[in-house]
Amino acid sequence: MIGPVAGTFLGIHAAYWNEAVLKLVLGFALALTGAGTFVYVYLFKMVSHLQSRLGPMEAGPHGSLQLFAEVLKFLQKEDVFPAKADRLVFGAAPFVVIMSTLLIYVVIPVGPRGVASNLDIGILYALAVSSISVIGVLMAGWASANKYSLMGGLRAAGQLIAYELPLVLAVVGVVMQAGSLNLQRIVAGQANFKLFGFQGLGLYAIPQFVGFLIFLIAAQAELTQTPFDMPIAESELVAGYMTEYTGLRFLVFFIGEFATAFALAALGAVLFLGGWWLPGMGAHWGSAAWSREVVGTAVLFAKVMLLGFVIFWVRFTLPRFREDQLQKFAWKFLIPLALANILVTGIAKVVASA
Amino acid sequence: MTATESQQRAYIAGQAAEARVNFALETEGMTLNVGPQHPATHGTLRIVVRLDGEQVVWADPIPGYMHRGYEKLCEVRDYAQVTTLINRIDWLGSFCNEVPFVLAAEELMGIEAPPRAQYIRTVLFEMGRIANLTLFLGDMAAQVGALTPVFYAFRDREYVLNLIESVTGGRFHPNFDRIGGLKDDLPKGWIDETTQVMRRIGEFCDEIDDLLIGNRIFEERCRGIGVVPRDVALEYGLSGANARASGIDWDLRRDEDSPLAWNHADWKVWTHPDGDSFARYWVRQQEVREASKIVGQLLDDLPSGPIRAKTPARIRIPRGETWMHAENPLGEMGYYVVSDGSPGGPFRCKIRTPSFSNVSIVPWLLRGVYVPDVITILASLYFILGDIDR
Amino acid sequence: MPELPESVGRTVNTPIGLVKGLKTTFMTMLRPAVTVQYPHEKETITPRARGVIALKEENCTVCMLCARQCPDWCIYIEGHKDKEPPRREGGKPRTVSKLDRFDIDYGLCMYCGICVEVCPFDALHWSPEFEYSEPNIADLLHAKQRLGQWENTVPEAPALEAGAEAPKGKKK
Amino acid sequence: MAPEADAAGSTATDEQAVGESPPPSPRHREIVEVLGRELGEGLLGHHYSARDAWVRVSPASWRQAGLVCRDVLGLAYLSFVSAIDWKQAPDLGGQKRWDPEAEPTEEPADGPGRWTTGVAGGGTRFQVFARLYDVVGHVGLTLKVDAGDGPDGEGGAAPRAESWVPLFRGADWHERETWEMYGVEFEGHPGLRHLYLPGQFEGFPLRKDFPLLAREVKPWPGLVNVEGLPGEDEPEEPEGSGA
Repeated sequence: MIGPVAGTFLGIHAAYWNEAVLKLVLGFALALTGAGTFVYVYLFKMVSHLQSRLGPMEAGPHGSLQLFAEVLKFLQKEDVFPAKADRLVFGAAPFVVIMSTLLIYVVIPVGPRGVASNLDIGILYALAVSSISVIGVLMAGWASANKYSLMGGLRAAGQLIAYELPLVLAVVGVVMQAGSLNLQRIVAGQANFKLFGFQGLGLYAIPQFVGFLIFLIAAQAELTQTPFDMPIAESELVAGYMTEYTGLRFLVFFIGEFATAFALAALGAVLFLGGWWLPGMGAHWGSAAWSREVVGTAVLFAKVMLLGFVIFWVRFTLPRFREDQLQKFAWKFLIPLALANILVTGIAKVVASA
Repeated sequence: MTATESQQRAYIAGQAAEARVNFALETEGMTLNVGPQHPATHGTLRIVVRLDGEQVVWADPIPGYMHRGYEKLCEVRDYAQVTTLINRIDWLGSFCNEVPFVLAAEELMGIEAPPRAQYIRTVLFEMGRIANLTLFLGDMAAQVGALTPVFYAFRDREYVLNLIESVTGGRFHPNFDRIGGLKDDLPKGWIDETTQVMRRIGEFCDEIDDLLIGNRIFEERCRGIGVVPRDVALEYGLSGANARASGIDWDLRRDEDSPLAWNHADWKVWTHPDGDSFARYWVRQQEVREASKIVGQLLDDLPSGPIRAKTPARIRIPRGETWMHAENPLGEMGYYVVSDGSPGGPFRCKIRTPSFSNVSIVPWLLRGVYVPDVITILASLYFILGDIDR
Repeated sequence: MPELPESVGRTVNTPIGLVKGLKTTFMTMLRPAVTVQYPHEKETITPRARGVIALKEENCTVCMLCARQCPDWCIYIEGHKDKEPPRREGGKPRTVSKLDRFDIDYGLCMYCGICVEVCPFDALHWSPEFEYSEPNIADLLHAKQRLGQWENTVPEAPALEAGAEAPKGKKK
Repeated sequence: MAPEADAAGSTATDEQAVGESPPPSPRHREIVEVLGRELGEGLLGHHYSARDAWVRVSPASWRQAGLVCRDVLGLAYLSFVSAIDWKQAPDLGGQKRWDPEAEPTEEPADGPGRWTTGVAGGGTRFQVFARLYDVVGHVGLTLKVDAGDGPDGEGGAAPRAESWVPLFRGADWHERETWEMYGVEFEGHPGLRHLYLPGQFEGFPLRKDFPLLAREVKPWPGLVNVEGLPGEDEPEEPEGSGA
């Protein structure tokens, strides 16, 4: 039986403040490198090859420095405020969105001790925090005094709230199976999970397949990506609630979007694909060797890239739902399916424990 | 789900009634300007839309941002200069604009182009159609949200444009038609290059089939949206794929005995009973397939011989009037050429363009429709601004 | 009216369409890209491409036909008459028009090719050259020296397809 | 290419001008006959070419002609409605070159009552014409109606014609464009307003006497001629058609 993993952060004994600063720096690093790799690998390279073209090739060998070129471009652009915009709200909106994203990284476990704070209600906290971005989006939509942004903002509000429910219900199945909300314990649960008697293949994705599908669909909707990108429907609303933003604020929105994608993919990997755990890692459990952390992070990163590939592959192939079809799809199809999944998991758990 | 006129009326009345109720509740509607700079309009068409929430209460398209006054210019230029002018009306399938005008002039002069020229004219006409409609197939997908088909469309369209350039010299404005035939003959090796490209266009249609036609989301977005019953289509003068999608079995290439060589190839005219956006998309996709078949067949039995009939050095069209129309990629395009026998150009040249009528149905079609559907309907009607504004 | 294929008649409500779409894009990802990296690699231009108009000054007899036929009024010509030594000695000196200025304003030109065709002395030719853009639109007015330089980029007319009549000698 | 022409002279009800080409197909002759029967003396003239048919109706029965075509003859597809201005290019005496310096000739070749109009006749400067088509029988017909002399006529009343909007809703845009370009007033049209041109544009561009400003501003490069030898006389006027 694998006990709960205690001990200090990364096994380093330091005063509270230095540890907090270290966690902040590492958390920021994980978020930015995660968002950056997603942007470069998927938005620049994979999309281009999907569309039989090469993507950016000029900046750096094979376009590798394109990301920094983009960031510099945005930074040196003038930060324009529309004339009739509500300046305070307009300025604060992107930071609300990025705040809700970065808070998710607090609970993502990258190794046996690699988690900023091992909250007992880990997954509930993560999902609660991720829904704050709705406020930011509404602020952006309303404050930019532009009819198209207003429509984009209202559509986003309707959609994000509608897809919170299936996201949460999809996770309930996993929590019931792992018996705890704590993400480390969920990872540990998958490590010990015996599927038909042999211990190796203990991913929750297999028994919870329906939950996994609903989670991915709901995550796609949370990120307002096609087929759910009504808020940023570039063929109607030009860029939805982000239309009036330029310069640094647009960069913050842009990073927010891809950091959320990385965070939700990480949550999906932890919940359904066994997080930082690999079958081989189970032997001498709990020793504080550095290699355990690094290998854990690499494993989680690989699983996240796999989920990221699926998310962006769907994004650049499928057309877009109209918002009433989108709502109908959520309320009439996803939520009942998620409830049925919980029911089945409950029955299976009772039968298994009897 | 064939929507008859009554069903459409009931649907709109229901929406409008709902909208009026909201008026009663004093939720005053929002007037939105779709265009003139807007991603969904091919060029600069502005539509003033009055919204209640996300529903359109009434819409009023305002063309004229691209009005270049073609009919006035045609009156001060001579025939050779007018052919260079008119292939800028529908700039996507621009060879197809010259053909009706040159046929009209040839008919007035009583000249007949040699068979080889008619075959090559038909081949280039169909390649202009392919270049035009492949862009539509990609573009409508982009308006509905799928980003990838646009790139496939442009990739395969490049091959067709390169072929047109290797014959005529111009990718978009070939200006290759002369009264009495064509300017030049095909370069060596062009025919087998074209047959390969036509196979590639066939593959592109299959890709679109996989990507969109069977796609549940695409059907959800396009079926039953912007239904145009048959008689309303006739009343507004809808032509081409828009008419055939409403069940009108009419294609000028098959029904009129035009001097070009369409009747030497066997191909089908596809129609669809529903008359909604999906039907228009599907009919145009079949049109691209048929066009690639026509090009393949005509190039197999291309007659040999001169490329241009004997014409006097100074073209002098005798007095007379004629109406010549052809099945352009967008619909029925025709020229009413009045000549008064003077050495200059036509005395009066009425240019009937398909997009003008295709867009005039928009106020009727957009009532009680959601905003995203406005974009789908506009994309499915497939108009080009140069066509509307002339 | 040919029969509609069954799948198009009614809405397909199984998600196989989505999967087929995903398969298509995935297969395209595996195939090599088709784009040409322009500044480094260049596409082969077809010999008949109408890139720019080149002038062979010796052929030009300042007959002004091209300037008059141009729809956009973008050819400006100035010339003067001059005495030439007689072809055969003892003959009287011939008066010949000499070309002083032959400018084409490529900012106005629409590349229709009427001037090339209407020129009776075969002085204007098409060259597929296309990299002559200028930052300032006024610089697009090119004088006859520049048009002369382009003359040596004019390709031979390509051989014609089988079954075509040979052109009557005049090089288009 | 012309379908079999009618064997004997056509038995059209009204007189068939000698030398007039026979109707291209029995369907065309039947159309003209039905129109003649329905409109009575409203049908003023008709003309056949190898492939097409024209009909000219009196201004009073223009809407009725459209109704007959749509309901009785099945010509339900409205191709277009437009107008022709038969005035020769005014001050240049038929010369179509807009040469600003060219002095106008003495007085225009045509005037009220002396218009040279086209096929199927017509007596006024402005003529509204429309094209209808039968998508089932694949036959088309061009209808013409005289719309008055406009500014040249006595009293200078604007040319008039009945509006076809009650018959074809699609005619709305066509008639707005014709009003905007020629100044033809369509009675019964829901709202004649500008379609292409800005609201406060005055003048009707497609009328023959409306100058094409683009050509007035810039001198024609073809005007310049080769400068003669010193001491020779002035070179003659450059000929060449309208550039």
